[in-house]
Amino acid sequence: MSEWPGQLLVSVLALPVTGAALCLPLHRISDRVATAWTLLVTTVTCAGAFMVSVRVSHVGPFSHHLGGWLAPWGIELRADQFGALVGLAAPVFALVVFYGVRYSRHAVEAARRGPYDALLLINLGGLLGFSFTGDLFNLFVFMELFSLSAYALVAYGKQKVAAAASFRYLVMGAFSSLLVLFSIGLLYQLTGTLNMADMAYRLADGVPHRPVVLAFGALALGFMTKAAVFPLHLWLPDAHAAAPSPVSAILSGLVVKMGIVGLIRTYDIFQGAGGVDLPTFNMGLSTLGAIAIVFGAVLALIQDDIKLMLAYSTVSNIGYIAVGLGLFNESGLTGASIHIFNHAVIKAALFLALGALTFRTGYRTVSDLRGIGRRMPITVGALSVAVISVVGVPPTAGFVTKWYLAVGAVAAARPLLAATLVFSALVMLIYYLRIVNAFYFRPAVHEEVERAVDPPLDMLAPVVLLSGASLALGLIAQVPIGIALPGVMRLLGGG
Amino acid sequence: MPVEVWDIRPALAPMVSFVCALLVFIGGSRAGWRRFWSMSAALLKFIIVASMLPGTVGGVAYTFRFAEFAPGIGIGFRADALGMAFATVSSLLWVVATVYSIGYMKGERSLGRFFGFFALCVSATVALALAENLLTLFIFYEVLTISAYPLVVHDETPEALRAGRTYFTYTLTGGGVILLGIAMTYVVSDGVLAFGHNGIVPPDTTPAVLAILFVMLTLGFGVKAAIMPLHGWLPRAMVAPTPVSALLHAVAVVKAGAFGVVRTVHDVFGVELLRQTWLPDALAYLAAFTIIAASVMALLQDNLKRRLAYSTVSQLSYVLLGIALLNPWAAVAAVVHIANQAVQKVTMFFAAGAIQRTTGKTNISEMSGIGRRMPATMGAFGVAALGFTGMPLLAGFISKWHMSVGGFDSGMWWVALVMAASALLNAAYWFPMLYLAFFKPVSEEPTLGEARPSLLYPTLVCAVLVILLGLVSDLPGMPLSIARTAVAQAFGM
Amino acid sequence: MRRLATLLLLALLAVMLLSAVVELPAPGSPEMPFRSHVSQHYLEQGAEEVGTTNIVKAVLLEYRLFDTFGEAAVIFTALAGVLAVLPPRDRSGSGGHHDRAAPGQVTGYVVGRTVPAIVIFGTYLVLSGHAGPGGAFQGGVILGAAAISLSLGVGSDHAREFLPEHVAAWLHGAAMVVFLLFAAIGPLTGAGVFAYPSTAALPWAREWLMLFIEAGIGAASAAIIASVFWSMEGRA
Amino acid sequence: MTMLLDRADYVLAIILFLIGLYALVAKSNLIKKIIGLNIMETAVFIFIITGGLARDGSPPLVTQDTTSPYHDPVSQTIVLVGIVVAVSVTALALSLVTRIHAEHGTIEADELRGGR
Repeated sequence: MSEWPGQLLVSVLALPVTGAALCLPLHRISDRVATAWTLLVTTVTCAGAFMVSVRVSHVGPFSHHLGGWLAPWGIELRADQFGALVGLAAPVFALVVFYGVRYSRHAVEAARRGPYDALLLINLGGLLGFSFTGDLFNLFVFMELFSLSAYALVAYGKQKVAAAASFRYLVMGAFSSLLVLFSIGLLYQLTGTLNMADMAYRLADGVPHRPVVLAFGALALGFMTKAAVFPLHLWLPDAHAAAPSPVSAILSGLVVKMGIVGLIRTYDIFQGAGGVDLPTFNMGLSTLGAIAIVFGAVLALIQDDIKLMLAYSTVSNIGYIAVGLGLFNESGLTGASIHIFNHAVIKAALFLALGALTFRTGYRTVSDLRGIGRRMPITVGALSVAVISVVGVPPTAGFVTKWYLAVGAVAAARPLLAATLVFSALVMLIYYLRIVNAFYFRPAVHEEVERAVDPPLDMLAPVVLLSGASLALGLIAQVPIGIALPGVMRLLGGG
Repeated sequence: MPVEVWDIRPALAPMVSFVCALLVFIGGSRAGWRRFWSMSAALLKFIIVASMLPGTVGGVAYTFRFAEFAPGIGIGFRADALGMAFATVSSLLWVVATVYSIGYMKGERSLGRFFGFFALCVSATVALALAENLLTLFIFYEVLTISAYPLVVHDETPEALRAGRTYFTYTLTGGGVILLGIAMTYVVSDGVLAFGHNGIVPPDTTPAVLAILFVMLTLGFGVKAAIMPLHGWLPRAMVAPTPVSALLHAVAVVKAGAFGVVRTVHDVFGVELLRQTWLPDALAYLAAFTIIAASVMALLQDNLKRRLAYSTVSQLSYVLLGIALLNPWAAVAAVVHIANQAVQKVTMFFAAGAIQRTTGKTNISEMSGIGRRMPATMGAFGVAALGFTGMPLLAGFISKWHMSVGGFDSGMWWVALVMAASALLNAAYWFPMLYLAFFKPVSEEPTLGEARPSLLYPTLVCAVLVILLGLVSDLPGMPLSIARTAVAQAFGM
Repeated sequence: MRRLATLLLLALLAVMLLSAVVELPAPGSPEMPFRSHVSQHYLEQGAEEVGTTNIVKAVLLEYRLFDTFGEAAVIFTALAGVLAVLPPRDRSGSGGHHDRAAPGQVTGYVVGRTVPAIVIFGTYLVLSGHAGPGGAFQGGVILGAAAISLSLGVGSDHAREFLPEHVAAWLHGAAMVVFLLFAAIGPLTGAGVFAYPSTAALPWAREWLMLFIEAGIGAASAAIIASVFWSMEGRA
Repeated sequence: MTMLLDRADYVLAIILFLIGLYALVAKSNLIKKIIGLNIMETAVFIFIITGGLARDGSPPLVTQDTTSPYHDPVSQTIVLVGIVVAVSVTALALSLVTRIHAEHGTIEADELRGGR
C-alpha cells in the first residue's frame, strides 16, 4: 500500500470520471440533486488536485504505481511540476462550473443538462489524468476523455454554426489523436515500454534513427494540433466562439493547454534520443509561435464578435507559449510553463465576464454592447482588468509571462523575436481598447443594455475572483514560478 | 553611499492612495465620501512622504521589499534622495490638486471614476519614484500609463477618444521599448536590476550593446518626457479636464518619463561608465534642440492649454539636458527642475483652468483685460511665467543658474546660450499674454470677478510655492538640498 | 489544382513514412526490441502473478486496469456526447417513427429466432473473457447489436420495452459505478485505491472482482450501443 | 525492394492510411470524411497489430504445451482500447452529422461553408 499522496492522486483522477456516470440518472430524478452532485464532485476534485500541486511544490514530484505494479509493468501516475501547474489551475475549472450552474439553467434545455454536467466532469477528469500520468498510453486514454467531451460540449452552443464547428473540431482532434496513437504504437515497438521515463531511457541508447524521428514528428504534430499552434489552429476560433461561455472558458483556458503539456512530455521522452534534432524543431516552433502571435492579434482585432476576438487571442497566446518552449532556455521555458496557468486564469475571466454580459443582454458584439460599462460596472470592471492582463501590461499575470519570454528571447540572442512579443501585445491592447471605449465611453444602442444590471452573486463572484487573480498573480508570480522552475531545470538537463 | 534602513514607509506611501482609489471606486457616487477619502489620503500620504525627508537628506535610504515578483527580483521600494525629490513634489501637489479638482469638477459626471483614477495615478507616481529596482519602476510606470487613460478621455467626446488613442499608442510603444531594454539589461547584468550608484550595467559591456541599451531606455522613457520628435501625444492630450492636464504635464506622467531618464543615467549606467561614451552628448544635443524647437512651437499656439503643452515639452528637456551633461552642477539643475517646473506649471494650469471655468475662454486672443477682472488668478499666472523666464528669486532661476554653471564647468559653453535663448523665448510667449491680460481693455462682456475659492486658493498656494522655491530652496528638505544629496550620491562625492 | 496539391502532399508523406518504415525490423522478426521487455515479463510471469492464462486479459484487467477504466469512460463519454448533440425527443408525441416502413414479417421472424442466440453468445463472451478469448467490450457490443437487430426487426418501440429508459439511464453508467465501487473496495481491504485486495488475504476476491468489472463493462457497453442507435435512429 | 516486401504489412498500412487521409482532406461529404478517418484508424491498428505479431506465433493464451512464440499482448491491448475510442469518436461524429443535416439540410462541407 502506498503513501497517501499517491492515493490522493488516483482518487482525484477517478472521482470526476466515475462521478460523471451518476449525472445522467440523477438528472432524471431531480435537477437540484444532480447539480449539487456535480458541484460536490468538482469541488472535491479540484481541491484534491490543488493539494497535489501544493505537495509537488513543497516536496517535489511523486509517483503512484497503480495496483502496486512497479513502473514499466504497470501504470505509473506521476505528479510533476508541469502537471502541478495544471492542478493549480483546477480551481479555475471549479469556478467555471459554479458560474455555469445558473448559466446552463438559462442556456441549456432540460433534456441536455444531464449530459452537460457529465461531460464537464469527464473533461475535468481527462485534463487532470492527462497531466498526472507517467504512462504514454494512459495519457492517450485521458486525452480522448477530455477531447471527446470537449467536442460534445462545443455542440451546446446556441448558434447554428455550433454543430459544424464541433464537427470540424472533432475531425482535427481525431486526426491529431490518431497521430499520437500511431506514435505510441511506433514508440512501443521501438522500446517495448509505455512508461514515459522508461521510454526516454531506452530511446537514449542506439535504436534506428528514422523511425524515432517519425515517432517524434507524429507525436509533436499531434500535440501541436491539440494546442492549436499556428498553422494548426484552424479548428479553434469557430469551436471556441460557438461554445457556451463557460465551455469556452474551459476550452481556451485549459483544454488547449493540454497540447502544450503534451509537447513538454514529448521533450521529456525524446531528450536524449539520437537522430531527433531538437534545436531545429525548437527554432521552428518559436518561429511558428511568433507568427501565431502576430496572426492571432491581427485577426482578433478585425472581429466585432467578442467571442471570436477572444478565440483568436487564444491563438495568439498559444503563440507566446510556443515561443517560450521553442526558446528552450531557462527564462523562455519558465515563461511558457507559467503561462499555461496564467492564461487559464485570464482567459476564463474574460469568457465568463463576457458570458455574464450576454446572459444579461443577449448580445455579444462590441457594437451591440456599447454603453454596458455603466450598467454592469463590476462585470465590465473585471473584464477590463482581465483585458489588461491578457495583453501583458504590468502588474498583471500576463506581464510576468511577457517579461520572462522577453528575457528568454534576449538571452537567446533573438531580439527580433523579443520585439515581436512586446509589440504585438501592444497592438492587441490598442484594439482591446475598442472594447473598453465602446463599453464605457459610448452611449448604449439597445434597450436591453440600458436595462442590464450586474448578474447575481453566483455568477459575479467567479468573474471577480478570476479577474482579481489575474491581477494578483502578477504580484505573487513566485508561486507558479516556484513550481515550474525545478521542472524547467529538469527539461534543460540540469537536475 | 546612502545608509540603508528597513522601513515600511516607502511602501506605505503608494499604498495610501491605492487604498483611496479602491474606496473611491466602491463608493464614488457619493460626493461626501469621495471628497473625504481623497482629501484625507492626500494629506496622509504627504505626511508619510514628508516624514522621510529629514532622514533622506541626511543620507539615509529607507528600503522595503515585499512581494518577490520572481526569484531574485522583488517588488521593492527605496526612498533615496533622488526618488524623494520626485515623491515629495508629487505628493504635495496632489493635496493641492485634490482641492482644486473638487472645485473644478463640481457637477461633472462619472466623478467616482475620475477621482479613483486620479488617486491611482498618484499612487503609481509615488511608487515609481520610490522604486528600488528597474522592474518595479517599469511596472508602476505602466500602471501610470494605464490609469491616466480614463482621465484623458474623461469627456468621452470623439476628440477625447482620439487623443486617448494617440496617448496610448505613443506611451505604450515607449513602454514596450523600455521593457525590451530592461530585459536586455537583465541579461547583460546577469540578473541584477536593483539600482546601485555604480550602475547596473557591468563596465565590460561592449560599446554596441551599451549604445543599444542606452538608446532603448532613454528613448523609451523619452516618449513620456516628450522629447522631440516623440512629443506628439502631449499637445493632443490637452482635451482632458484641466486638473488632469496639470497632473499629466506637471506632476505625474511626463515627469515619470524624465525621472526614468535620470534613473537610467545615474543608476542604471552610472556616470563613470557613460563618461567614456558619446551617448550622453547625443542626448544633450537632442534635449537642447527640443528646448528651442518646442518654445518656437509654443509661440505659434493661440489656445492657452496648447501653448502650455509646448512649453512643457520645452521645459522637460531641461531635465534631460541637465542629466546628460554628466556634470554635478547640471545634474543638480535637472533634479531640482523636476520640482520647479512642476510647481510653476501647475500654477499656470490651475490659473488657466480657473479662467476657463469662470469665463469659458480658452484662447489667448480672447483674454484681453482678464487680468483686471481676475487679478489674483492672473497674478499667480504671472509669477509662474516670470519663473519660467528665469527671473532671479523665483524657482526657474535656480534651475537655469545651475544648468549654465554646469555647462561652463563641463566645457560646453553652448548650454548657457541655450538657457538664455530659452529664457528669451519664454518671455516672448508669456509677456505678450500678460500684457494683453493686464493692460488691454476688458472685453465688453459683463464682469464676473475672481474664480471661486476652491479654484483660486490652490492656484495662489502654488504661486507662493514658486516664490519659496526661488528664495529658500536650499533649506534642508527643500528641493535644492535634496537634489544636492542625490547628485552627491550619484557622483560618489 | 487542389486535388493535385493534396496528392503531392500525400506522395511526400508516403515517401517519408516508407523511408522510416524500412529501418524498422520486419514484422514478426524476433529482434524487435519490445520482445525482450515489458511484454516478455507479462508472458513469463503474467499467468502466475495474475492467475489468468489470457495475457491480453491480464494486461487489461490487471497491469493496465486504469486504461480499461479510461476506455469504459470513453464510451460513456460518447453516449453523453450523443445525448448532448441529439437530446431524446418526447416519445409520448404522435410523431414517432410511424412514417417509417414497418419491418417485414420475414425479418421479424428471423430476428425473433436469432436474437436470443446472440444474447446468449454475448453474455458468454462478457463472462468468459478472463480465461479464454473474449471480453467485456466485445460481449457488450454483441449484446448491443442484439438490441439493434431487434429494433430493426420488430421496431424500436418493441425493442425498447426490453430496456426501459430509467433502467438504461443507470446501465449506461454501470461500468463507471462498478469502477467506483472497485476503487472504494481497495482501501477497505487495505490495498489502496484502484487495487485488488492481496491474494493472500482474500484468495477468491480477485477473480470475482474481475468478473464484476467485466459484467459492469459489458452491461454498460450494451446499453450505450443500443442507446446511441436509438437516439440517432429516424433523425435524418 | 526486398526491404519493402519484407515489410509488406507496414506498406499496406501506410497505403491505407494515405487513402483515409485523402478521403478526409479531399472529400466534401461529411460522412465520407468520417469514413476516411475510420480508414486511417484501421491503418494505424493494422500497423500496431502486425508489429506485435510473432512469426509462426500463437495467441497470448499461456499454456504449457506450446513452444512457438506468443504474439505480443500489449499491442493487442493498445488496439483494443484504440478500437473503443474509434467507435466512440465515430458515434459522436455521426450524431453531429445528423444534427448538421437537420439544421442545415446538407452534409456537404463546401455548402456548409458557403451558406454560413
